[in-house]
Amino acid sequence: MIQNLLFDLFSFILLGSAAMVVTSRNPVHAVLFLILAFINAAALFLLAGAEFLAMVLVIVYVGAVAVLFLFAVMMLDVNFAVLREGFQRYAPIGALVALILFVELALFVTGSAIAPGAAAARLFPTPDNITNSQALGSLIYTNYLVLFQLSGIILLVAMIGAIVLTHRDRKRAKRQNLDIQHARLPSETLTMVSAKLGAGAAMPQPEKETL
Amino acid sequence: MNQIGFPILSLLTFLPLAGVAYLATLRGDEMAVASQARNGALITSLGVLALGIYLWVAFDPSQAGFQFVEALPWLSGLDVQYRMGVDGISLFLILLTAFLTPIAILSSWSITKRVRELMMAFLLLETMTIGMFCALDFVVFYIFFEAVLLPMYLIIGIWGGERRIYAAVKFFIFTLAGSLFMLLALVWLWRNAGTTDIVTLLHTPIAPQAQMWLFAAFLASFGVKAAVWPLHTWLPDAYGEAPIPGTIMLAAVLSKMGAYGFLRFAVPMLPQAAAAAEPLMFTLGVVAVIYISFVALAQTDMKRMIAYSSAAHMGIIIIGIFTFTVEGIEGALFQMLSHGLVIAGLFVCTGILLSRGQTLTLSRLGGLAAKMPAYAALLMLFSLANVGLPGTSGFVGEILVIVGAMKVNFWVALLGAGGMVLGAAYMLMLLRAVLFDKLSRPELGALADLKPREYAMLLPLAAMVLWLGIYPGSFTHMFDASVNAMVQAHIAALTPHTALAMVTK
Amino acid sequence: MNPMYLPLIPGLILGLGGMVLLLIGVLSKRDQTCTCTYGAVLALGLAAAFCLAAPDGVLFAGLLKTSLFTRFADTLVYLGAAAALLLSLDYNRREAMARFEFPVLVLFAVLGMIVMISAADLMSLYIGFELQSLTLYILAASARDSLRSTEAGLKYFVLGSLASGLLIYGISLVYGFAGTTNFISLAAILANGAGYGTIIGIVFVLVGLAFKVSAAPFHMWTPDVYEGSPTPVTALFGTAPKIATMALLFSVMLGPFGHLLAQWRMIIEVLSILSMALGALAAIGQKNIKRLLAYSSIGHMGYALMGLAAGTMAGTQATLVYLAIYLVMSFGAFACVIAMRRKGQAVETIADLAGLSTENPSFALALAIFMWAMAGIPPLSGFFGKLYVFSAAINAGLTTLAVVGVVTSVIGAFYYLRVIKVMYFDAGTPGFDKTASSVRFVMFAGALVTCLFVFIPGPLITAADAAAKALIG
Amino acid sequence: MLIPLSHYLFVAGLLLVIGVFGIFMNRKNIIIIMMSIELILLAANINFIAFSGALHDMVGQVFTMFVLTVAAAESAIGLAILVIYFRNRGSIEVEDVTLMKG
Amino acid sequence: MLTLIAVFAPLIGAVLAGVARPFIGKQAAIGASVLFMVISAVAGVSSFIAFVQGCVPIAPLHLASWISVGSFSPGWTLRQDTLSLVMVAMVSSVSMLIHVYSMGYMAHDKTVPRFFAYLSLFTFAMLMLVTANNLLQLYFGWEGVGLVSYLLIGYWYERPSANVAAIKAFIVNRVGDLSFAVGIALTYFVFKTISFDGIFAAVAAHTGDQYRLLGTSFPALEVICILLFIGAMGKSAQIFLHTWLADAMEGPTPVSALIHAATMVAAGVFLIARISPLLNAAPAAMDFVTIIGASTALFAGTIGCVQNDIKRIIAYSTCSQLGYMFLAAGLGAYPVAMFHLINHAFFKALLFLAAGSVIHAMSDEQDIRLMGGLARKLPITWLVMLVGALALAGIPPFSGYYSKDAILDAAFGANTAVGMYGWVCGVITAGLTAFYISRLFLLTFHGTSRAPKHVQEHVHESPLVMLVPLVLLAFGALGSGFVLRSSFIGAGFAHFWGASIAIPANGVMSALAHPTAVAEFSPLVASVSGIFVAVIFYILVPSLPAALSQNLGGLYRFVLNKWYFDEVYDVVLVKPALRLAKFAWRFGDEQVIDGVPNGLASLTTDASVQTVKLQTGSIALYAFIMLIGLLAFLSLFLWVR
Repeated sequence: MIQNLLFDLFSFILLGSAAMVVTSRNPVHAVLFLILAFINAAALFLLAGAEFLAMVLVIVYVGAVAVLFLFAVMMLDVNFAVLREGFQRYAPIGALVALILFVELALFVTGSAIAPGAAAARLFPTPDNITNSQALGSLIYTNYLVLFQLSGIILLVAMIGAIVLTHRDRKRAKRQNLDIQHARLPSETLTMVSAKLGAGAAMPQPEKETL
Repeated sequence: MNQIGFPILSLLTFLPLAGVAYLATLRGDEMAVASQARNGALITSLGVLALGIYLWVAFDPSQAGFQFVEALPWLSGLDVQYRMGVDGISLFLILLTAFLTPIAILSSWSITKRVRELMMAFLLLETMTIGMFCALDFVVFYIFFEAVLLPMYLIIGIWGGERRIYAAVKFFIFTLAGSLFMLLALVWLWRNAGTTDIVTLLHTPIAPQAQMWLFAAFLASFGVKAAVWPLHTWLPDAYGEAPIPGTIMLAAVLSKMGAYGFLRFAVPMLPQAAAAAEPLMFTLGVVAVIYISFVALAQTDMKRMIAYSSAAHMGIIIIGIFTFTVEGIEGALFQMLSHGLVIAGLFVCTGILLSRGQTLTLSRLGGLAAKMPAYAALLMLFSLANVGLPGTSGFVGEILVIVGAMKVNFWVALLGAGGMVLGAAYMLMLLRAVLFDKLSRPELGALADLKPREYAMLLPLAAMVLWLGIYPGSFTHMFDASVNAMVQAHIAALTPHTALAMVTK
Repeated sequence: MNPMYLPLIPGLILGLGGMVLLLIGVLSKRDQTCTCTYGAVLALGLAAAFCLAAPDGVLFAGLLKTSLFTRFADTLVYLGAAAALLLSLDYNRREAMARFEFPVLVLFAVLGMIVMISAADLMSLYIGFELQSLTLYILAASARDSLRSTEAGLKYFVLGSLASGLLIYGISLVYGFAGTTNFISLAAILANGAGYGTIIGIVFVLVGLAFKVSAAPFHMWTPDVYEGSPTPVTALFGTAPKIATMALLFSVMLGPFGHLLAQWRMIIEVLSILSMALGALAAIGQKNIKRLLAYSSIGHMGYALMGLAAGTMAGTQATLVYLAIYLVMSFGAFACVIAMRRKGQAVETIADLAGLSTENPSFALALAIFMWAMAGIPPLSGFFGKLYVFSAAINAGLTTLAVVGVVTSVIGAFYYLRVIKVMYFDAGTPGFDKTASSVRFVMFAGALVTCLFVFIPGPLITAADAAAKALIG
Repeated sequence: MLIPLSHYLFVAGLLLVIGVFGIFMNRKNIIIIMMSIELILLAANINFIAFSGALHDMVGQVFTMFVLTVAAAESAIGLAILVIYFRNRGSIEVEDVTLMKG
Repeated sequence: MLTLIAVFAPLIGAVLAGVARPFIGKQAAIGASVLFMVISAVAGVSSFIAFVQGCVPIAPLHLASWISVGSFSPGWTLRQDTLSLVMVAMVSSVSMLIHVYSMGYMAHDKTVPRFFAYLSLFTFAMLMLVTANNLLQLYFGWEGVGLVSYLLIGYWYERPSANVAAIKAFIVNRVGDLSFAVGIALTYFVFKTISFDGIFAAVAAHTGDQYRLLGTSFPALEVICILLFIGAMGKSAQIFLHTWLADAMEGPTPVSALIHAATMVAAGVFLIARISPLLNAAPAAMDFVTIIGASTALFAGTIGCVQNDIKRIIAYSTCSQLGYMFLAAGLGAYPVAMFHLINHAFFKALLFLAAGSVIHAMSDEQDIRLMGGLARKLPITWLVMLVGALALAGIPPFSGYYSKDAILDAAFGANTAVGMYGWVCGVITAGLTAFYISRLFLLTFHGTSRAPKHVQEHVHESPLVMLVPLVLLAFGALGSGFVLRSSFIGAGFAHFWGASIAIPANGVMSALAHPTAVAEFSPLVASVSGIFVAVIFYILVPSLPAALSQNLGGLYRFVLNKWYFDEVYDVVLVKPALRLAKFAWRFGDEQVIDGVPNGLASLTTDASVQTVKLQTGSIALYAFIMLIGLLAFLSLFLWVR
């Protein structure tokens, strides 16, 4: 009973803060609402019995992702007033799309029943005698090891990516790059132009395409 | 391999490719490469012609079926093979191609722009064309059929006239659009018969309902290629804008591909649909003859007038094919050969004017007969053959088609023959405008008569035109058996025969 | 070693190879781009060799499954990635964006792709999908000082993550209502029909994957990203991920969802028709050749989807043949685009090609061959792709699709012809720089394969046939 | 589990709809679009957890675990791209991301 | 064998004169042409004589097969029966004379070998025509003479009028040929053969055949005969298809002689005689032939009366005389028609060549109003012209008398309405004929000269090479009627013609033997009165014609303008055809038919522009479209499926 009440409460806050995320005028507020939404979602996780993931959600999302967002919002000195312009323009069609999507999901997803053979098809039924973390761990490190490794690579890629993209060379420091020098060809760099006396050199212009 | 022990058809088909490879290796300064390329191409095509003549000699006219058959596995897993073979119907079309390619190459002598590429394109074209006539597998046929577009597109576009780009694109798109529908039909037939072997396909029955669709697809593709009215409008543009050798190949050989397609596929594979489409095809044929002749009458450019004339003659061929009579079909076949030679002759003549730096606008020509008597005589001969004068090749085909058409419908025969009058009208106008009257411009008086190279192009054509006209038997007896068998099969497929019995006792 | 693990080796080579190269790059004092690139090509080659040698297998309790089908698709992906690396070598250097991370990232992307291809579980599907997506986002933006490149990266990223969000939502529904993520179990459960929840899930999954193959109307990113990304990356985008996703689509749609063919076929048909139509129409007015190729690739995916719509073994074979041929043509074309360089500056408009045929006939011929092949003109290889998909469609009774395919082919030919027209019929002097040998290699090898395919089509077709049999059984 | 599955699904569905709506609402603000996408991912996660509970099956939770990992990596890359884009352009207005069109 | 030589010698001559001219020189080329023509004439006449003596049909000489497709297998074969050999002898000999004459007449021309090549080729074509053993070979010759007439009429190709006339001749002929070709096809359809022997043998079997056309049935043979006859109308310049003949005067005069006398125009009559067995089974077609023939005779006669060009008068006279021949042939009196044909060949060739001689003398002046008083300066021409004129006018004992009289006797004796129509027309025409030829003769040779002075000074008699043929022909015109009468239409006619002509069973030939008095004398009376009127008009009261033309202005102009046929054709056929051509090209092809692909192309381009419009580069828009797409698919799945 109390669980139902809690569920209603958490989900209400979750949805409300989600709505605020997409509608608030200030992105900083939006990020903060996002954090609130995550926390409530974690609570919903808890209610469903996924304690470990609830914690992970808080740690990863609130601790990392949301902060990252916040960081970006703060760092990129954005003119928010401009960003809000035309706010309403697509609202009607957005509302229409959202409404139809909602109706369809509400009607068909919520009303759907789990396939009859689903129970038999379960791969790893939740063990009753161990903790959630232990159960999760025993799967991730055994059966799903390969995927675990791969998600490690994903994180590595993210790291490489972040560095590759954002790491700035110190541009002032001139370094010799032999490869670039070797690759230069006279034809690329040198154009012979016979300049008229006093007219200066004019570069040949490419012709326009005509069909 | 086949009955003569070596794959002559593949050799015929791919010998020009060897020529292409040779031309690709030429190096040196532009002039030297150009003349080497010309000679190389000419020699290659003459080699093909020699092989073709050997094929003719070795061909057994008493057999109705395919000869020199070759088969190699190709698209594995499915019954699509590399199959080649000729029968009487395709034999002369191959020979026509082999005969006309050297002439087309010779006629290109006056072109000095990118000669090597031009020669390569021609040899490629020869490979595609001969391959198409040899193909005994539908997929192989289709590939050659459509591959012709590639060299032709370049030939029109690079070496063509003023509006070459429009013409080239129109030609390409029209033909491609048509042939892609044939591709669908091909796939359907493939599913239906489980193979693309033409011989098998010819004997695989098809539900009449499906035949209609297939026929429509074939019509779209072969109709465009054969420039059946109203799918003909690419033709004057393409013929008009292409360089002379390209026009020769287009008009003399490529347009036959469509007619050949009708003869090889549409009629024998889809007897019911072909019979049902008979009125339609007759209408199209007659309209082509009458309407396009009228359009030709209004032309002001020599090349375009001949181009329209060519399209009008394709109408006769279509009528002949769809009479389903031995006379009509042999007439159509004969007309195909004759038309190829005659139209080539006419275009060579046109090219001679061009190579003398002359315009082709009719109103700016005239009076050439005085200075160029030999030219005048040959142009006259081809024009008259084009009009179907007895004793020339044009007549034999035409009268056979009329005779065949008469077996089916009086009006088709009469109106189809109506091209005789209209054709005479525009050809004579052409002759008058080019050869007769006073010199319209003084500089025309300075033109020289034919040179040896031009004789080398025109005399063989003229000789063939006369040979075909006076002793057509040496050609007809080669395809007699095949056509007879085809007509027999057609009648058998349609029993009870529904042709209009016009004579009653 | 247990032969069971043989199929793992290619993955190991890629993953470990990537890390080794990363180390080399990081630790070395000198610029190691070249080393790393060739190292990556070598790794790809090794992976391909081991992949082809490995037997079929089900790995990790059904997370991954290899078969002839996956090996076929893997090989294509390896080829594509290797070609992209070869192209990048010169391009990146000239664009001053040569970095050793590039080949490393490509290797990881390929790893993601082969995981996708071999996925036998929704979870491995997702991980593979994300691995390659994330890597590609980075690659798209890798010319980080170029506004166009970063804009492309941003677009690709935002839309891509939306797509993957939809995908994972769909997966969650499928998982929940069917109770399992394993393909075999799913197939067994869905054999008895599916509830609305599952079906909605499938639609979401389809949308997510359709985005990756850039099928209309989920194609919107394609032209912009193609245009903005560095050309070798574009070449990679055009091929490897699409091939991998297409293979994934086949193994998902015909595997676990195979029994629902009658229900999802219509969506695939619509996707296919829209893609073909859009690919043909939108390309006509394009001036930038990369954009043109983008639209063309949308169209090609439409044709490839025809085989999926057919849902038969022949359809699978057809699509595989199509993809293989498409890979070669596409790389050839992109090699030509990379070769379009004037005074050290990449040029990308079609008009820049004017007069190419006189100045550099072999280059022009190669590009013409690719354009013609893409238009599906025999005897070039592109025709066979079309032949096979049309045949599959007609055999499955999807005549409408085939007719649309024909019509769009004609329209498509129009713009391919325009490129040739500019090269051959228009006057001009492109004055392109000398092309690097690696680019020339890709260009001419591609042209040769495209031209000569007609003579030896057997191996590819047989292989595709076997692969299709392996998938459908 | 006491709470009916359909409740969870309803909430997740609504979250998805809000995410979708958010994209329409914030056509110029790319950061909020990214957050909307995060909401969509969250919806999927809630689904997984709910199903995991309802089915009494661990796979859903494992899946969520990976989704969370991926989402984190994704945000990192996304924000990195955003940063370099901002560097090049000095703005992050979505509507203005129109260097390439047509 | 002789026939073979007769037929092919001209071909050799033509080839030598035409093609080998650069190698053998001008004189040799001309010589070769004439020489081979002489050979041909000798062979032709001697083969005829040899045949007459034996009077046994000789088997056709098969040379080679031609077309052989299905049962359609006409060969190259020379038929040798009376009809053919008569024609061979006539054609070759007349042509030979014309060749000789031309050596003089054309002496000053620049490209004479070409002219001789054409002449010889013309003769060859005509000989092929008359010796044909099947319809198709006949058609070969038929079109051959059409072609060469085109070449010869347009010989002076620098004259625009010559070009127009040549083209007109060919095209009008082609109209007839079209019908002929279709007739051949129909013949083959009905008879399964087109060889004459085969057709004639099967006539009886097919007499009852019906052919459906225009919704009703017609007897098949009638249809065939009418189709073939329309061909003959074209070639023989019968009414409606006659317009080319007068214009054909643009050619050199020997050409006119050749076309009008021996070859080409005679081909139609020959064809009708040749297919007599077929025609006899088609009574309606025969009536048609008679009516057309009689009408043409009268019609052309009226025009002949008012023309002023010396050659045109003779040309219309040809038209008119051919009408006589068809009149006879249509009644079944084929031998009479042939008899007139042969006579006509001589006197018409004579008239033309004499006219040529006059023109030659008058420095190429052709208008008779500008002549006069030439009798003294050109005595020989005067004499031969007189012979020709009398022959044409039908004054005994000149040849024309016998045949024309026989025709009118036959018409009267046929005792049918059609026959009577023919007779009436024929008698009137006889009067007209006598009038116009007398008019020509009188205006040319008598009275005072009306020519410009410088022309008068140059008037001289033609050289010998021209006069000899004239004299020879004059003998022919004088004697042929008398000499040939008995064998052609006399008692032995059946024996003479043998199987080559089938006489219908209507007794028309027997009517000849016993003509009634009315029939016997009315033509002669008409002719004499025609001469008489002419003498009054142009010698006694020269002001009368002018007054008459003033008073009957409308009628005069109508006749002077050749009944306005050319004008009507121009308005009804030629101009609309050219307009239609232009319309078909500019509108039909360029607008309508090309409109479809061009329209499709621009439609595609528009569609392309529209498609690309969505591609604004906006991320949000792209996302919207994805989401809308998702929604659409969801809805498709959920609601449609």
